[in-house]
Amino acid sequence: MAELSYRDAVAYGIAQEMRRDPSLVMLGEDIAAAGGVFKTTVGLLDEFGPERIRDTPISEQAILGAAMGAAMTGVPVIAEIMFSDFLAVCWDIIANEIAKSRYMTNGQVSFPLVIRTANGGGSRFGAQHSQSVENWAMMIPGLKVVAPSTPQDVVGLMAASVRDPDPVVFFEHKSLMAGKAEIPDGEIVDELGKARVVREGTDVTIAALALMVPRAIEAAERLAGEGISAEVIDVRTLVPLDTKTILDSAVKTGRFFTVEENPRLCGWGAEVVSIVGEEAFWDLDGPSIRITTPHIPLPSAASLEDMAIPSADRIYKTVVESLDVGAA
Amino acid sequence: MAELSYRDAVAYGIAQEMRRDPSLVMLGEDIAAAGGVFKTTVGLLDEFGPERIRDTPISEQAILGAAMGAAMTGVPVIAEIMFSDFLAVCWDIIANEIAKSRYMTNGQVSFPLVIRTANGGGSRFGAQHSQSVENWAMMIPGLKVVAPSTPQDVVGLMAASVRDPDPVVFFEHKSLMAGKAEIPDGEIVDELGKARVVREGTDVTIAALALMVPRAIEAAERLAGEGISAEVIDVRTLVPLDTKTILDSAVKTGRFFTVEENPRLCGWGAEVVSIVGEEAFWDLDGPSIRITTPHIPLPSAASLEDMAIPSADRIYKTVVESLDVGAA
Amino acid sequence: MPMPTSRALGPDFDYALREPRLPKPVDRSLSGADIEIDTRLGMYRKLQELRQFEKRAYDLFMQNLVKGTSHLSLGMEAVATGVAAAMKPDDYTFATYRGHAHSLARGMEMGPAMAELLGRENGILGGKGGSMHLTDVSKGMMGSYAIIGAHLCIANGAAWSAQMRGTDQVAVAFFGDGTTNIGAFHEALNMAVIWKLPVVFVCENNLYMEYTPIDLITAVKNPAADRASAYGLDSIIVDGNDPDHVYLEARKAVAKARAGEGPSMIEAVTYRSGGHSRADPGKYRPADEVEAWADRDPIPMYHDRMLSLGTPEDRLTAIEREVAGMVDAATEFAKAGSEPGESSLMTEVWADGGSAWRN
Amino acid sequence: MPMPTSRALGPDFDYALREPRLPKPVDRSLSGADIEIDTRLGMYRKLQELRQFEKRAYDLFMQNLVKGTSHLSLGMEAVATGVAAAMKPDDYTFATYRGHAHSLARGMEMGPAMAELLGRENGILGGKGGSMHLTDVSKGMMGSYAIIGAHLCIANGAAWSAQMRGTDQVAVAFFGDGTTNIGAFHEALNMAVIWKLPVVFVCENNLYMEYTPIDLITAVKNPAADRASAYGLDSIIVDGNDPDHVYLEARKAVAKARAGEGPSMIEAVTYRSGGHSRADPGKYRPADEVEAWADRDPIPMYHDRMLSLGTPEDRLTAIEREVAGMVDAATEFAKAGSEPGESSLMTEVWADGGSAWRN
Ligand SMILES: Cc1ncc(C[n+]2csc(CCOP(=O)(O)OP(=O)(O)O)c2C)c(N)n1
Ligand SMILES: Cc1ncc(C[n+]2csc(CCOP(=O)(O)OP(=O)(O)O)c2C)c(N)n1
Ligand SMILES: [Mg+2]
Ligand SMILES: [Mg+2]
Repeated sequence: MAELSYRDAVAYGIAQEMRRDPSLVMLGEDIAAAGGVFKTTVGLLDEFGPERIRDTPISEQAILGAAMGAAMTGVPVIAEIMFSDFLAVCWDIIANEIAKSRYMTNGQVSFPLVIRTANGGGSRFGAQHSQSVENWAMMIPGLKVVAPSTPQDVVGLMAASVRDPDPVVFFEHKSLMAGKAEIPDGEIVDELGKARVVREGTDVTIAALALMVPRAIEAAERLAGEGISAEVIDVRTLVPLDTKTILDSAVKTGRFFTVEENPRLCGWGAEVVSIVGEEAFWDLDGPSIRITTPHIPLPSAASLEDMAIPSADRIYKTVVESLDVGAA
Repeated sequence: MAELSYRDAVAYGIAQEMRRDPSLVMLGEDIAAAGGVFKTTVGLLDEFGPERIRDTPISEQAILGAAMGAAMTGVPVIAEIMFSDFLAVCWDIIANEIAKSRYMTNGQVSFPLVIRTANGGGSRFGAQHSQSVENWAMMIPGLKVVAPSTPQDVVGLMAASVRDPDPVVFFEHKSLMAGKAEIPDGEIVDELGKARVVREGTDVTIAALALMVPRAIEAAERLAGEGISAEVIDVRTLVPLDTKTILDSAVKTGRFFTVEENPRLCGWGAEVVSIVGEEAFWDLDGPSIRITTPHIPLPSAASLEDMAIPSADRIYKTVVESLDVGAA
Repeated sequence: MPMPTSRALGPDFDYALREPRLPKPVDRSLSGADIEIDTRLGMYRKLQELRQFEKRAYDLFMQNLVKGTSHLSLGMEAVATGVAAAMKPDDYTFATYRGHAHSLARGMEMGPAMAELLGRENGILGGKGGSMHLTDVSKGMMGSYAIIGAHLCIANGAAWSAQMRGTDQVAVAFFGDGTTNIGAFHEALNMAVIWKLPVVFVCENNLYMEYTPIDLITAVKNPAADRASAYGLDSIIVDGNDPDHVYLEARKAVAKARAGEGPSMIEAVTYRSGGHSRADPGKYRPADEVEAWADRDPIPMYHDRMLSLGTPEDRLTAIEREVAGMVDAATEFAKAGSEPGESSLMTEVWADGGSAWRN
Repeated sequence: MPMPTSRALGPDFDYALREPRLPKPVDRSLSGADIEIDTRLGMYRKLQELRQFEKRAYDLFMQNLVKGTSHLSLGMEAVATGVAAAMKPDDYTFATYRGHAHSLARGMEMGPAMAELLGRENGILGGKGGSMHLTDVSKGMMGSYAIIGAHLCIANGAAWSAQMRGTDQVAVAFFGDGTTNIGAFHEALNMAVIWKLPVVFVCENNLYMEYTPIDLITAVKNPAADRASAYGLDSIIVDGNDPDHVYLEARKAVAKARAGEGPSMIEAVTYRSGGHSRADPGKYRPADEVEAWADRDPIPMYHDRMLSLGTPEDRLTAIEREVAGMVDAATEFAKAGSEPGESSLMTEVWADGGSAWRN
């Protein structure tokens, strides 16, 4: 057992995989000598050297193009795009090339490739450095999408993503970086496509992702005080999506809620709520509710950003109110 | 009254607005001398001249950057991005700059700007020239999203988009280009945010967009043969979204279906179905069903592409089957 | 609305009225170049394969047997031919939507290629990719990319991989003049140089970006060569209609890359005899320009050069006949293929062969 | 895991161990340049405003009154100062996330600027934008853009608009050395030239792309100047720590643009005395390099030059005092502002002032 921060878990997880597979390489801006702007890659250059840990120019298209070309010719790659907002400057390589090339070539190529990126708000960086864009990635056929909420999941899902033969977009949440937890010794390898019930409950189901998970848990604890038993699911991976765990819970509780940090329209919650609405329709006791960041760019002032992103308090109030309505 | 194809309606609508506003300009690749690769801008150069109708290099970021800078300094602009798939190469300018700058500056700038682009499948062009990406645009706060299904709507919604002071992404569907219809004489100006009930019905509601509208209508006619009365809604604009028309119909029929050309996950249908599920929950007689392109890149072979994109037949069968299930 | 005809309005309105850009005369001295005769015979055969295959493809469009679009290299065959002749079997090739010529030049079989254009299940991509995405990894043909720019960056990746794996493979990326104005071009060139990647960038300058003359929308005269210095590279311009000239420069660039001395960029000036794509009659080009370039067609020129070098006429005729047979066979193979069915629609999104996104 | 300390491993592992890149000596002859004394006094005042404002901003971070991040121009003030002095009030400015200096240089009031850094409702952006997005359209300050590259393209648009409206406005885009390697840079330069846009591109080459030495990741020595020829532009390099040198070249470039003769690109070589952003102690730079550049700080140098030109010491001291007063007032103004509330969260997404996406 060692205590590890979410931040340190990133380098820890990458190092585990780089020791296992000597062909695995990583590239990105300021990731080598500087150890990353979020200090998530500290120590990797020292251990693995400049051939395997590469600093790049500010050329996101060239970064992901290099990653794609290397992956399709047998070299597994981890590429860092510093902030997830910047996926927009290389979106063509991600959405049109990496995601589609295997299908277009009828399986001639595959992409053992992980795109790591710092996602989400809470840092007061404003609209261009705070977005939650997990729905951008979920929307594109051919991409797997992972967003861990704990240090151990960072390590285990990083291993699963690196070992997965398909392209994975791996979202590391800026506001979870400082959080610490105990990590078991030895190799940690998790599995993509498995959600986790982090809190059992019988009255309502709350599905959350990344930073929204601890907030959902906090809300659930307050709800318990009101006699409302909330089950909290950490979705963990959006693609593949563990609909079984989600549907089982929705059927059990009859009331389904999602907590999303991405802006409201066409978020992952809309997808999950639509699936639940279609496949668990006869088991629902009331409308499924999406708790999301409003459909606005993220403001930078602390007071505004805190109002925009779902809080434990907003989750708590929304659940209480909708149950009242349901009852009425 | 003049008969106009959807294709010619584009130039017709742009010309109407350029005559009205001498400051309105347009830029894009091969739009001037060549009249556009889809021949949607034929004649505009001759009438309005090379200062107002500009051929550009293959520099989508520079194209939309120029459009944004001109719009924010008082010159309204129509920019063409040849295929909607190419929005990916300038996604940063669209999603991070154009969409967010008004909010970030607290309203100091605005963007009288229309981004026109050819969207959708049916041309056997394959995965990089056939996508329906209306959900990409809907997902971004700060963008308005329009997708006409008829020649008259092309003209009327083009006028509404050009006159709207906010950025609009205007999707012209490749497979609708050849369709013709009568257009009234004189100025045609429509309104954003108004869906249209194109066929009244009492048993089920089918909401569709662009190419999916005629297919939904065809399916509805076949359903009538089975004694199923289907109401068909042409959503027309995704942002602003006419939830009132959609909810009224869902409440009336109690069974709600969407027909989407975009791939399944996080499509516009998921958003609409989630809204209906939340706000019309107690009025629904069965699960809402999304009929979509599967979550795969689009194949190029005619036989495969036709299987992928929702057909009138698939719509018909899906509705019939789900009503049976509902009844069972 | 008042619609003056373009012609009345002059060259700003109708590019066909602009000054023609004429080809340079053939450099006769190249017949003396140090190139094996077998290499030259091989190039003559390739020229014939590319030309006859694409002429047939064109006929099949006209019969509407090829759906979708298609971008032919008719008139431009010398570039793919000359470069391919300088490459080894395990080198990597990255092409654009205009990639039939490059795919065949690298050894893709004609049958599966033609079948792909027809959208048949026996196509090289099972009908999933189509004309714009021809790929044959078994031949080092790593793909045809239909969105401008990206594949230059991807070619870097293959070169980087070869560098890391310690093989002596070289990656070659073909692209057009218009592609030099998109951002990915700039990012790719810079990265290739700073990492000394074994990659060769080959610009096929056919004077037009689709329907727009390249000089109207490019800040420099030679879209690729005049940018080379921005990356510390030499400016290299070749006659793109002369296989020997292309081959000689490609041989140097490939050798340099193989030796670990980094990337090169070659600008091959050429011309497409037909339209940009299936739909395009190519009316935006001055008639005398089209004519002048037609007279510079690489194939008759190279035919004459082979004769002048002592190759007997019947040897060349035999090659032409063999190729004609290959094209007929390929056409039969393609037509015999069935249309891909339901069973393949949902396959090969993932490495496990499937497309499941949920449990 | 074995973790050798970087220092043991040398310059590939610790950029602070690389050869220092030292500044050129001051060009004394510039004191003789033909620049009005009032212009120079104005520039001295601006240098003081930028320096004192940002030092205060830094103090406020340390007191944790400024949340989020912030990128200072300490040591680089001569660039924004010299260029701004060459511009007219209605010219357009486009800056990066490192935009405090450029905003103030163009006349943004210190109070609302400081209040924005503190995230207050009396901030120039009502707290919605923050440090990285300072904008004041009333001063032609068209925005600070936090994603690399885009704003060069957007500056083209403002210049294009001026060209179409027939005004003589000029657009200026400031950007860093690292920005020259992203695609948008290339697209922007090409379009500016082919359309002869009245735009001036000013590269602030402070030798580092965030934490990485620019020479390690750029194919040419001068990231901007050595690329100018790729767009048919002249290579222009100035001493970015000398306001007079910057002003003289900017004056030429702005005059050229105003005269309708098209764009220019200026590379101003400078150095930031602090870290890249709030979080960065700047440890990746050789100590002697940091020192040498500290000795070339533009402000003491310019102070001496003003004295040598006969400006009485107390005149300069008076300016410094006035500016100190402005900064104190701005700080009070900012601290007095309240945090923005619910009422402004959902405003100004649309031109109607609201954010409704449905009826
Ligand atoms: C990013 C992007 N923009 C636009 C297009 C549409 N398009 C396809 S080919 C082409 C012209 C390319 O010209 P060039 O690079 O000279 O190649 P050529 O077709 O002449 O061989 C354009 C604009 C595209 N495929 N991708
Ligand atoms: C597209 C993009 N990639 C990466 C970043 C992260 N980033 C912010 S500043 C910076 C360094 C920029 O260096 P330079 O252009 O030299 O400007 P400087 O900060 O030195 O003034 C980087 C990489 C970004 N903002 N946008
Ligand atoms: Mg071309
Ligand atoms: Mg810098």
